[in-house]
Formats: sequence, structure tokens, C-alpha cells
Amino acid sequence: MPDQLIFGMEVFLNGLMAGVLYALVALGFVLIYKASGIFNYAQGVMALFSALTLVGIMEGQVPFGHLINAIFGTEIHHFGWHVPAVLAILLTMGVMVLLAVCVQKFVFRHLVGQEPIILFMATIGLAYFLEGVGDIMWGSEIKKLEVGLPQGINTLIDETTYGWFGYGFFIDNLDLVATAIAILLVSALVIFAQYTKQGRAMRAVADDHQAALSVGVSLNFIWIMVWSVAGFVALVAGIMWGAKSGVQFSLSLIALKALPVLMLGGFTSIPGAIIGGLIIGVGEKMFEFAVGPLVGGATENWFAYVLALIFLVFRPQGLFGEKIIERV
Amino acid sequence: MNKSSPATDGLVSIPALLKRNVKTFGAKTAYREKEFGIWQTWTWAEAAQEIEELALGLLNLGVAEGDFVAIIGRNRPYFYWAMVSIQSVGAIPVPMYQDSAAEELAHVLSNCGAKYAIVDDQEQVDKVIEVRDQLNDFEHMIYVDPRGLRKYDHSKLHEYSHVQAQGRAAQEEFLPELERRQAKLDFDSTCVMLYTSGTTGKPKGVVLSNRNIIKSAQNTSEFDGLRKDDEVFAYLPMAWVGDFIFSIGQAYWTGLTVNCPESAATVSSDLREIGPTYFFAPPAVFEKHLTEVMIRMEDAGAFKRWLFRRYMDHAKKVGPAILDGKPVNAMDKLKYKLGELFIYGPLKNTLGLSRIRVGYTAGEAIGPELFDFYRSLGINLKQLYGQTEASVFITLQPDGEVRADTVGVPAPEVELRIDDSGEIFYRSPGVFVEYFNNPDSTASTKDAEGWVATGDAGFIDEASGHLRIIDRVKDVGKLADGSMFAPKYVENKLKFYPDILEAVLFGNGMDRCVAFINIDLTAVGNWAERNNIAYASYQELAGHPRVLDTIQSHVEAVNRSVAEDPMLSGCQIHRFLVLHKELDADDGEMTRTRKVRRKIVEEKFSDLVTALYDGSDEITTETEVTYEDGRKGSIRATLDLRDAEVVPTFQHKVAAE
Amino acid sequence: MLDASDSYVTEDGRTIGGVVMEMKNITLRFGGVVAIKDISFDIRQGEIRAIIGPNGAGKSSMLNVISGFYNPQEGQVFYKGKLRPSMRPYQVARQGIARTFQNIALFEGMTVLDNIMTGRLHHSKANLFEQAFWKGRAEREEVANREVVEKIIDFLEIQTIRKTPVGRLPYGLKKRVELARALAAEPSILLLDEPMAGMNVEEKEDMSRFILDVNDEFGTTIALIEHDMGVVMDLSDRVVVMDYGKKIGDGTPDEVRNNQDVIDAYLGVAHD
Amino acid sequence: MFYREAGDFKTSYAEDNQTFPVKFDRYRYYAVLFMGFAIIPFLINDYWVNAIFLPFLIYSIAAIGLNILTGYCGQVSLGTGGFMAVGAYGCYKLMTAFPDVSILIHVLLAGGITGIVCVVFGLPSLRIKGFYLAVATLAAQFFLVWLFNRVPWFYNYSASGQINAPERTIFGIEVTGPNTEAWATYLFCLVILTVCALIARNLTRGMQGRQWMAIRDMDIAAEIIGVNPLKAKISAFAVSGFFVGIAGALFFAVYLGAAEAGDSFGITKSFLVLFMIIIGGLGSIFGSFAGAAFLVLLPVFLKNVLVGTLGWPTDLAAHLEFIIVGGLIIMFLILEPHGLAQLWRVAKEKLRLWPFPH
Repeated sequence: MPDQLIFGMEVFLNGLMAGVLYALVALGFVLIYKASGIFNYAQGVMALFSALTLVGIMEGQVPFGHLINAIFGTEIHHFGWHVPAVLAILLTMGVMVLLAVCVQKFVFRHLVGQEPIILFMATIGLAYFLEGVGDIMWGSEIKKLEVGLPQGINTLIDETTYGWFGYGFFIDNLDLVATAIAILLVSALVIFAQYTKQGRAMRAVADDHQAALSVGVSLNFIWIMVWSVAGFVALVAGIMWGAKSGVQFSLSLIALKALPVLMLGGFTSIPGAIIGGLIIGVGEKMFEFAVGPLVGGATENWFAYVLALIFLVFRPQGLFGEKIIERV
Repeated sequence: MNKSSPATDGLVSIPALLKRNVKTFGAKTAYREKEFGIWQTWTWAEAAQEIEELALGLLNLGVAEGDFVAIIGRNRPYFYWAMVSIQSVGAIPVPMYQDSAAEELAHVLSNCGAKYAIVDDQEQVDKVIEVRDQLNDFEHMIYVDPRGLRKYDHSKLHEYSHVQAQGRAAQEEFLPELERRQAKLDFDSTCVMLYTSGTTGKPKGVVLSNRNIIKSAQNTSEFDGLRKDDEVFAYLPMAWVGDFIFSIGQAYWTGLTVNCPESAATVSSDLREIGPTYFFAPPAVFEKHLTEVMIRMEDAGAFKRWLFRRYMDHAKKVGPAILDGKPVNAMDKLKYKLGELFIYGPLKNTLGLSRIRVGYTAGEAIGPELFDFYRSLGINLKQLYGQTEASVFITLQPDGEVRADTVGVPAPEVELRIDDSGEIFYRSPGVFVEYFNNPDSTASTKDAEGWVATGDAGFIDEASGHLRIIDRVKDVGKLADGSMFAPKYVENKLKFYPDILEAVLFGNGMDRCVAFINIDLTAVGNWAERNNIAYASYQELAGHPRVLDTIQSHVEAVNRSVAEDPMLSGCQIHRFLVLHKELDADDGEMTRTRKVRRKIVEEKFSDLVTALYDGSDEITTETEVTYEDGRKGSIRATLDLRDAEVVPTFQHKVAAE
Repeated sequence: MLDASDSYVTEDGRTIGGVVMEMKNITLRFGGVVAIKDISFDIRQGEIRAIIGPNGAGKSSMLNVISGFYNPQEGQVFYKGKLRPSMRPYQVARQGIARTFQNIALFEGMTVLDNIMTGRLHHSKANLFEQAFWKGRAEREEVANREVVEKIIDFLEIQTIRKTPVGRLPYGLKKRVELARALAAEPSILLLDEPMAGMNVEEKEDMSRFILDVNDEFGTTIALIEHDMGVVMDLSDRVVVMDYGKKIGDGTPDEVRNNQDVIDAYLGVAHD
Repeated sequence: MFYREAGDFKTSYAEDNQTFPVKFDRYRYYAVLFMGFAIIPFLINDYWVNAIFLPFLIYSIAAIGLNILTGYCGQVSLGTGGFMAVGAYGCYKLMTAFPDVSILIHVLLAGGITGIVCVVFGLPSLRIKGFYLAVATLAAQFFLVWLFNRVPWFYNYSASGQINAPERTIFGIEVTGPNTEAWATYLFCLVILTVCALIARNLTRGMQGRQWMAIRDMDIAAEIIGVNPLKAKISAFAVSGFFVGIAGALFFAVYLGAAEAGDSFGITKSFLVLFMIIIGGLGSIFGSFAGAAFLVLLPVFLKNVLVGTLGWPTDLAAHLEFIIVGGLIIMFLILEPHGLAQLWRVAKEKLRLWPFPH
């Protein structure tokens, strides 16, 4: 078997796993979008924020330490205790719910009925705001996130593949775990959206606000819930990425990664998000592997977008979006 | 005839003046009209062109010398041109009130035997057609705005622009004739005929010669130093002599610019855009503006209201003095300057009065508060006294000698005489030629030496040498006890209160006076809203006890001030009522110029008058009213009659013995 | 059929010319749904042509076919004697077909004046550079267009709201502004989509007056659709009646009024 | 309060249609021009120019460009940074390729090039709308930045991967390069900005502007009344690109002097300019200035107050800035979607009605 093909398979596997993560993040978008028509640019920053918070809590950092010190000239940084990962994650989740409540209460409740583009810009503002808050709360230096996920090359796969092709695939355990969790989460979300009461209410809201209201669904509650779910997704994504490459600003860019996924899959479609994620994940890795070297590499930066763009021109509503019929 | 002053270097007719203007400053703006969103502009040269073409067109239609041509429309350059065109062909323009009802129209048209009419639009055309069969010598009608008229029979109906086009076409054919006729015009040929909406009886046609118009225009233009760069705003009825003097007489004499509003609805905004330098308005208009100002200020924030009050007070204190060039201390001057920046300036600006050099008011006595308000803002508002028969001007207030209670000194070349009954007589180059087809009234108004009876009683104020008007002579009567009864004098005092729109005093030959009162719907309505008093109609508001209380307090205040003057103290109001309907020209209770027709009111509401005297304290009555669309209806109402406190007047009786 | 010779004069003295537009066997489907089924009729120069029918009869679809917003699956449109190929709406507009919309489609972000000026679009040829430097045609055309527009503003008596943003106008006035915008294009055919919809009685009277005046003063050919028979009958010269996407009547108001199918259709379908 | 409009009437449509119909506004505008051209040049030093004036002038151009696309034509773009990069690198290549052609020409050409690129990425706007398009323009952002980073030809194979502006002069006065006079760079940018603003104003008040706004307000209706959506949108992208390109060129050549696509023209630039027009006011030329001024001054202000006066660490101030900007964006979107320009308009109305409230 030619090496190229084997390498290709390895790349493909990695791409697939990356894709699942994309799908996960994208799902965060789809949920909010379906329920409130808001395209939440801040999703990525939420991931960063949650990760920062998680680390902060675990290491017993003093929130706003810098600020306090700056104002009062004090020198406090740590409470001096360490919080176990599980507890910290729960606490962080609480923070995210709180955040969801604030976002709904202070921002989007006042923007109901605005054009999508305005809402979108609002989320960009939100992103900036959150980033600032996150940095001021916990400091902006790169942090390591240790929640006890296995790291390093997965020897089992390495050996088996070596047995098959005489070449050991390099698959990182973290990626495997991440993928597993992501798959779990994705299916959980799908089930939630499809079968639970809240999930159905959420979809009802998505389809027709007025109707939903008339059957006694509390929009406010639904939206807070949706934002919380999004926060949860962000947290998980944050943990994955954080554990992989440290908690830092670049984390917030996963949002930008998820955008083309959505354009591909259509903003309203859960399966779309999943499939789109996989396509992008595999696509960009394969493209980089095949074409990258010829054009100076780092094609991941834009491949996803250009792919989505070209795709959109031919199918504006995305893979699974409904066709738009124009009327006057 | 009055001593005829020499014709000023051949300028003996309006067309002659037009020639002069074209020659000396043909490129200067003569007319503006707001149309299609901008101010369309015509220079004197262009205006002359339009006028000549129309004149030729009229010749083409067969207009003969001495024909009467009616002009019915709102203030538009086209009609001002028409007047001059008509004069150029030796015919006589007869401007009419465009809001007058068909029968009034019929009367005037048949009275002067008009052969032609130049009208505005479909509405006017329809009106004339409606009365067509009552007019035996009427021939052609010319309209300006063709909208909706396309399907009319055009055998005797012509579009203004077409008439002009035909005129242009037939130029070489008619030009000589036109020039011949223009050459024939002299100082004594008729300039215009205006119908006075007399307070009694049918309107009479006042014939005014070129001398009348041009001399008066010349004298008064020089009196106020009007210049060709002045701007006048033409918005008052063209049938009114004032508009003719300002927009034709003085405009052609000085060459100033005449500005016409887009429509009746946009007058105030157009006024604001133009910002005239020479402006006339009857007191009612100034009153309306003041009321609006006050109402709008009511809704302003506390700070603005404070600022407004503060500076208005200061203006009252020093404003008039500064305007009259009297010495004022530096501090006050400075404060006034600030006021100018923060309040007066913006205020004048929003009213469109910021550029006024010369402003006049007349027709009615003006309330001192009202008068001073405008003066104190630095607006040079003055009073004049005049009438159609005098080509407006009898007396004028010179700059720096302006007072609310006088009407000024005799205008140049005007002689005044007051006979022992107190009636005012005058003689001047402006004195009218005659009442058309009405030698009797001519004779009864104008004697052999050319003295004209004004029908107003008044006296010359020794101190200032200014004329002071008491009332119409025929309205000045005697009470049972022989003391003087001057209703207008009292009514004006009442009307100076913003709440009171009109008042009618009765008491001639009776032992005491009683009064009808019309409240001002805007002012009182606004007051009602602020005191959350609900009301559905004028009638309901007029009947509201709290309103009556307010009015009563006004009446009693007036009584006190009347009592101060022993001659008139008998005129105090013992009882009054607030009328259940507004006096209205459509019901014939007022003239088109909003003067109360005392007799008609007295007859129409005789039951109320009796009730006021027989001491009953309420009465139910029914009155016929005419709606805008001409339909008639009637309203019933129960009014309660109030007693007003009066100051005992025995001292004066003593004095009388 | 398509010769302009056979013109006649109405009793109120308007000349109705020959056929300017003819629809031949138009059929329009949305997926499975048939909106218009094999409809043919014509519009004559200078007439007021009404298309009426109960709600959902396919009137609007018909109008959209005329204005090129929908392209029918079957049938041809003849305009000024020539077969009209399927084209984009803006191309149709440039051929001189202007329209108003049932639920007002004004540009809310612009003033009344600008809205009406957009109607002058294909009367201005100035290119981007002339416009950028406000020279040559750009300058001249702006004034020329403004003059036309002001005449229309004057005609429809909306001088006082000239500079107000349309967003602030009441419904009735918006309708009028929309009419003004359509008129500004000086169209050879003016399409009115339920011009009276949602108006009170006097607004309706005003609107009818304006429609008649427009047709009268400018001689504009007008095709309008209404579901309310009353208004249309005294307005229009000829009427097409549609029901369930089919043509059930065509002729003068009186002919149509006595047409049995029409009566059934209108009795059968609830008014609103 | 200061308005005296009586007697300020219009006798022609040209007068009625001018940019500042009210005399008072017109005079104020002349006064500002006079300040800008005749007074400021004599007062400024390097600090003022580099801290405030150059960024303000250049961002104003960019904001005007984006405002035409987003504010007037309703097509949201998140690719501004990328397009500025095109301008910058275009200008760089031209300057190095044709050293003796005037820099002014280069800047304009750079604008032209950007216009073309902008059109290419704008083509999808015919199929995709709203924020689908917004996201699509991100493609431009990432692709372009990547391109300039990875293809050595663009930075003339310089080892650092940076581009450096060579010295160029106008009338013998240096406007680019290391040793330029403050006033020279300032005036150079000011002139270009003024011209751009005038052009933008002319385009937006005429038929072109109406087409754009029609598309923005209701694209379907616009097409039915005769607007060709293709031409309208493409022209918007082209014009917008032209301005943004010029801004990019100046930003690199005059302001930075040396640039690297990644950090000078990253996505944050795109957002910055977008924020400028949101805060300043969508669909308003004045808004573009206001927004640019605001977001240029804010950091300077914070830096002076927090770091300078309170002695906080700079990074803290930077974070705070993030919070404030983000907060402001949300605030404006909620309270005044038309931004500072609208506030200004309202204030003016109040002044004109003074002393009356309405």
C-alpha cells in the first residue's frame, strides 16, 4: 500500500476527530439560533471565558485580583486553596448559567424583534465585553488546564496500525477522549432537543414566537435555558481545547472555525451542524495534507471559509436549510 | 377735488412705474412664489414680459377700455400681473375675496357688470359658472390652474398660459394698440376698484385713481424709507385695499419684492422661510402667534421656561426703550443682548419676524400687552389708521413715537379735522374718486371740498399730537342717563384678555350695559386640558362654570378700569353671558375681515339680550348655523347669565350736573 | 388583435387606444400548486383595467407575472405588440411598467422625496464618475428629475411631508407616496396592487379620485387588482374576474356584474 | 438656539439639495475646514499626529468605505481588515515597482485594486444575504491575510516577512518613510480624506445612493421598481473597496511605515472599523467621522487616565477598553441603532426649535 494513502488515512482520522469538535461547537450556535434567531458570535469567547473561569477556580485565584491590586495597591492573587476538577466544573457551570441569565436580561431582552444582523453585531459586542471581563477577572496570561484527561500517543492504535501497514498512526489520547465526549454530548443534545419537554418548547419557539407564547411557553425562560446550554457546550469545548493547547486568546477563535461549518450545514439544522463539522474537519486536514505544502501551508486558516463560500454561492440555504421563497 | 400735487416725472400709472422699474433695475427680483418645493423667482423684466403677454392676450380676447375684470384667487404673482395687464389695456381690475360665497360673488360681479374674470382653479371656476346666469354681460373666464378642468367646455373658458401664448402669437398685431392704450393712462384714470366689506349693507365698489394709489404709495414709502431691497409677504386677501397698496402701490413705487406663500396651509412656514423686512398683519394674527408661543412654551422644560420668563420680563422693561433709541444703562443693554441670543432671536426667527424693519398693524385696536410683547422683542411694530376710501393711510406712527393706545400722526399730505360730535374727517391725495354707481353714498361720505367722514369718533391726544380712536360714531350712543356709551372701547379692553376672542356690548338708550362674550377656543381649550377639564365642543367649554368664573373675573377687572374714566364709567358691564357659538362670517355675524356686525348680532340673539335685561339667570335658545360646506343646521343651548360687580358711578353723575 | 387601430372614445371623453399588453394562456405553478390556470386577457392604451376576484383567486400572482416578478411556466406576454421574453423584474420596470404593492413596500430609511426620486431611476443615465464628482449629467438629471417629482408631489398634494422619513407617515399617506413613486417613472402601464386595501371610506374616495385623475391628466394606462368589487366597478373601463386561478369573467363592469359565474363566485366566497 | 433661518430660503433645487442646506451649518463646516487646513498644521507635533490625527483621518476613510457598503447598501462586511491589507500590499508593490511614480497615484491605484478584489468577494452577495454574507466575507479576511503572509512575492521575499514603506515625496516633501514631518503626513491624509468624503457624499445623495439605500431597505421592492441588484451591490463593493484600499495604503505607507498582514490587518481591524460605523452611525458620512474619532480617542483617553494618572498596568487598561467598547456597542445597538450621528441630528433639531420643545 503506497505511503501517501496511509498518511492520508491517518490525516483523515485526525480530521474526523477535529470535525466532531467543530460539530460540537457548531451545535452551540445552532441551538441558540434555532431558538432565538441570534447568531452568537460570542460562542468562542464563552469557551475561553469558561475555561479561564475553570482554571481560576481550580487554582483558587482571586477574581479581579489585578483590578483590586491596581486600585487599592494590595498584593492579593490566590486564596491559597485548590478545588477538585469535578467541583470546579460544576461551579463553572453555575457561572455560565449566571452569565446566560445576565446576557438575556441585559442584552437580548431589549433587542427582541430586531433584524438578525443587528443581533449578530450585538453578539460581537458581547464577545469583546466577555473577553475583557475574562481577562480582568483571571488575567490574560496563558494557563495550563489539568482536569486529568489522558494525554500522549495512543499506543494501542499505534501498534495495531503498525501491525497492519507497517506504519503506526499517531493519534493523541486527548483527541480520542475529546471525540468520545463530543459524540456523547452531541447525541445528548440531539435527544434533549428532540424528546424532552424543554427541547420541544425550544423548537416551538424557534418555529413561531407568537404561537409558542400563546401555548404558554415562557420565551424568557427558554432563551435563558438555551444560553445556558450554549454555555455548557462552550465549557466542554473550552476544556477540550484548553487541555490540548492551553487556555489562551486563540481559544476564542474556535468560534471562527465553527462559522463555515454552519454555513455548510445551514444555521437551523442539527444534523447539518454535525455533518458540516465532519466535512470541514476532514476537508481542511486533507487539503492541508495534499495542497498545503505547495502553497506554503497553514491553509486551515481559510480553507473552511472558502469552501463554505463557494458552496453557499450554489446553495445559499446550506446543506439542510429550507429553501427560501421570496414574496412581495 | 383735492389739491392735486404734480405727477412725479410722468409716473402716472402702474404700467408706467413697471416700465421705470424694468429700465432702472430690470434684473432685480420682483416676485417670488413658493411652488414645487422652492421659491420660483421673477425679475422685474420677466414680470414685465409676463404682464405684456397677458395684456396682449386680453386684447386678443377683446377686452375694451373701461371694462371691469374680476380677479378671484389667493395671492399669486399671476394675479398681480393680471392687475397690471388689465390696467395696461385700459380696463379696471376688481379683485375679490376668493372665499366669498357664490351669492356674494354674484352681487359684486353684477354690480360692476364685469365682462371677464381671471380666477385661480376649478373651485373658483365652478363658483362663477354657478352664478353665470345671473350675470347678463359676463363673457370670458381665464383660469390659472388647469387641474380637473380639461373636460369643461372651453368656448368661453381659457387657460392663463394659453391666453399669454395667443398674446405672444398676436404680438405685432396688438402691440401698437397696447401701447396706445397705455399712453392714454393718466393720473386720474382709474387704477383699481375695491369692494369694501362694509360693516352694514351690501359691499360698495370704491373707485381709486392712479393718483390715489401712487401718491399714497409714494408718500408712505418715503415716510418709512422703504427700499427696493425690502421684502414684503403677500398673504392677506387681494380684495383688501391694504394688500393692493403694499403689493402693487408701494411695491411698484419702490421696486421691493413681493413674496407669495405656497398655500393657505403653509403660510406660517413660508413666512418663516422668507423673513420679510416689511410686514403687515391685523392684531388677530399677532394675537394668534402670541397664543401659540405661550402654548408651546408651556410644554418646555423647567429651565427653558425659567429662562423664557426671566428674559421676557427684562425685555418688557427695556426692550421698547432700546427700540425707540432711548438711553438704557449698559448692564441692561448687555442683558438684553444675551436675551437676544437665547430667547428673542430664536423667537423672532421661529415667527419669521427676525428681519422686520417696518411692521404695521391696523383694523382693530391692539392690546397693550400684545403690542408690547412684539415691540419688546425688538420688532419695529407700529400702528396705522386708515380705510379703503383713503387708499389706506390716514395716520401713521413715526419710528420712535409708537404707543399702543394711539394710531399716530397724519400721514404726509393728509389733513385731519374732528367735528364737535367727535367724528374724524380727513382730506388727502389718497381720497377715493367715488363709490361706483352710488352717487348718494359718495355724497354722504365725501363733501364738496373732498373731506371724507370716517365714521369713527376720536380725539387728538394733546401730549403727543397723536390721534386716538374711541369707537364708530354710530356705535357711540347714550345711556338712559345721558352718559356716553362707547361699546368698542369696552369690548377692546375685554378682548385684550387672551381668553376672550370677541365681545359685544349692549346698552344704547338703556339704563345699564350688558355683554355677549366669545371665548378663545385655543387659549381656553389649552387651559382646560392643563386643568383636566373634559369638553367635547366649543359650546360645552363655553358653558363650563369654571370658565364662566374666569370670564367673570375679567369682566369685573374691566369694569374697574372703565370706571376710572368718568366720561365712560357708565359703560361698566352689569350682566354678561358667554355665547354658545362663535360669531362667524358664514352666518353673517361678522364681516370677512372679522369685524362684528353689531346690528345683525343684536337681532339674531334678541332673546338673549332681553334675558340679560329682565334679570332671569338662565335661558334656553336655538340658533341657526352654517357649516363650511354651506349646509345649514341649528344648535340649542341653555346659557346661564352672570351678574358682574360694578364700581358705583355716582361721582360722575355729580360731575354731570 | 394587436393593431392599435381599433380605438374608441368613452362617454366621458377619454380615448381608449389599441392593445398595449396581452397575456396569452398564462399558467403559473408553485411546485404542485397551480396559482394561475391558462388565463388570457389584454390591456388597452389609456384604459383603467381591473382584475378582481375573491382572496386567493390568483390576482396578485397575475400582477406579479405582469411585473415580471414571477415567470409563468406556460403562455406568453405580449407588450407593445412584441413577445416579451422572460426577464428580471428590473428589466420589466425599465420597459415602462411601474407598480405599487399590496402591503406597502416603501424604503423606510429614506425621506418621501428620496422614495419618489427612486422612481426616476431609469430616467437618469449619469455614470458613477459623473455622480462621484456631481458634474455633467449627474447634476442636470438630478434637477430634471426633481422637477418631474415635484409636479407629482403637487398633484398628489403631499407637499407638506416632502422631507419626512416615510417611516413616520400614517398608512394612508404611505399608499399615496407609493403611488407617487410609481408615477415618477412616467410608466406606460401602471399596476396597482389593492390600492384601497385597509383604507377607510374617505381615504378610499381620495384614492379613487387620484386614480381617475392620473388616468385623466397623464393618460396613463392603469391595471389594478381589488378584491372589493364596489370600488372597482365605478372606477374601471373593463374588468377581468378571477376565481381559483381561473378567469370566470371579462368585460365592462355591467357585463361582469350580470355574469352568473361571477355572482356565484362572489356569493360563494366570504367577503372580507 | 444659534439658528437664524428666517430669510434663508431656496430658489433652486441645487440650493435645496446641497449638503448643508442651512446657512449656519454651512458656515460651521467652512470653519472646520479652515481649522483643519490652515490652523492645525501649524500646531501639531509627532505625538499628536501619530497618536490621534493620522489614525483618525485614515480610519475615517476606511469607515466611510465600510459605511457605504454596510450603512448605505446594507451588505455587512467583516473583511475590512483583509481589504485594507490589499490596499497596503498593493501600494507597497507599486511603490517598489515604480519608484518614480507619484505616491498619490500609487495610493489611488491601490484603492482601485482593492475595489476589484472587493468586487470578487462581493459576488456571492447576489446569492446570499444578511449575515450569511457577513460570515462569507470572513473568508476574504482569512484568505487574504494568509495570502500576504504565505506568498513571498507580496513582501518582496524580505526575510522578516514584513513590508517597509520606502521614502516618497510630494512636491519634494516627504510623506512616507522614517523621517517625515508631522504636518506633511497630516495634510497628505487630510486632503485625501476630504476628497473621499466629498465623493462619498455625492454618491450617496444622488441616484446611486438611492439605489443602494433601496437595496438596503427592501431589496425585492427595489428590484421591482427598476434597481438592478447586481449593479447596485457590485458598485457598492467596488466603491467601498476603493476607499478601504486607500485607507489601507495610507495606514501602511504613511502611518505604520512597516506592516505585517497578520497583526496589522487581522480580523480585529475588521471589527474595529465595523464598530466605528455602528457607534458613529450607519448610513451617515458624518457618523463615519464621529465613530472613527471616538474609537481613536477612547484608548488614548483610557491610557492617559488609567495608566498615566492612576498608574495601572497597561494590560489592565487594555482589557478595560475591551469591556467598554463591547459594552458601548451593545448599548448603542439597544438605545440608538443610528449611533452618534443620530444623537447629533436630534441635538441639532432641538437647537433649531429652541426655545420651543417641539
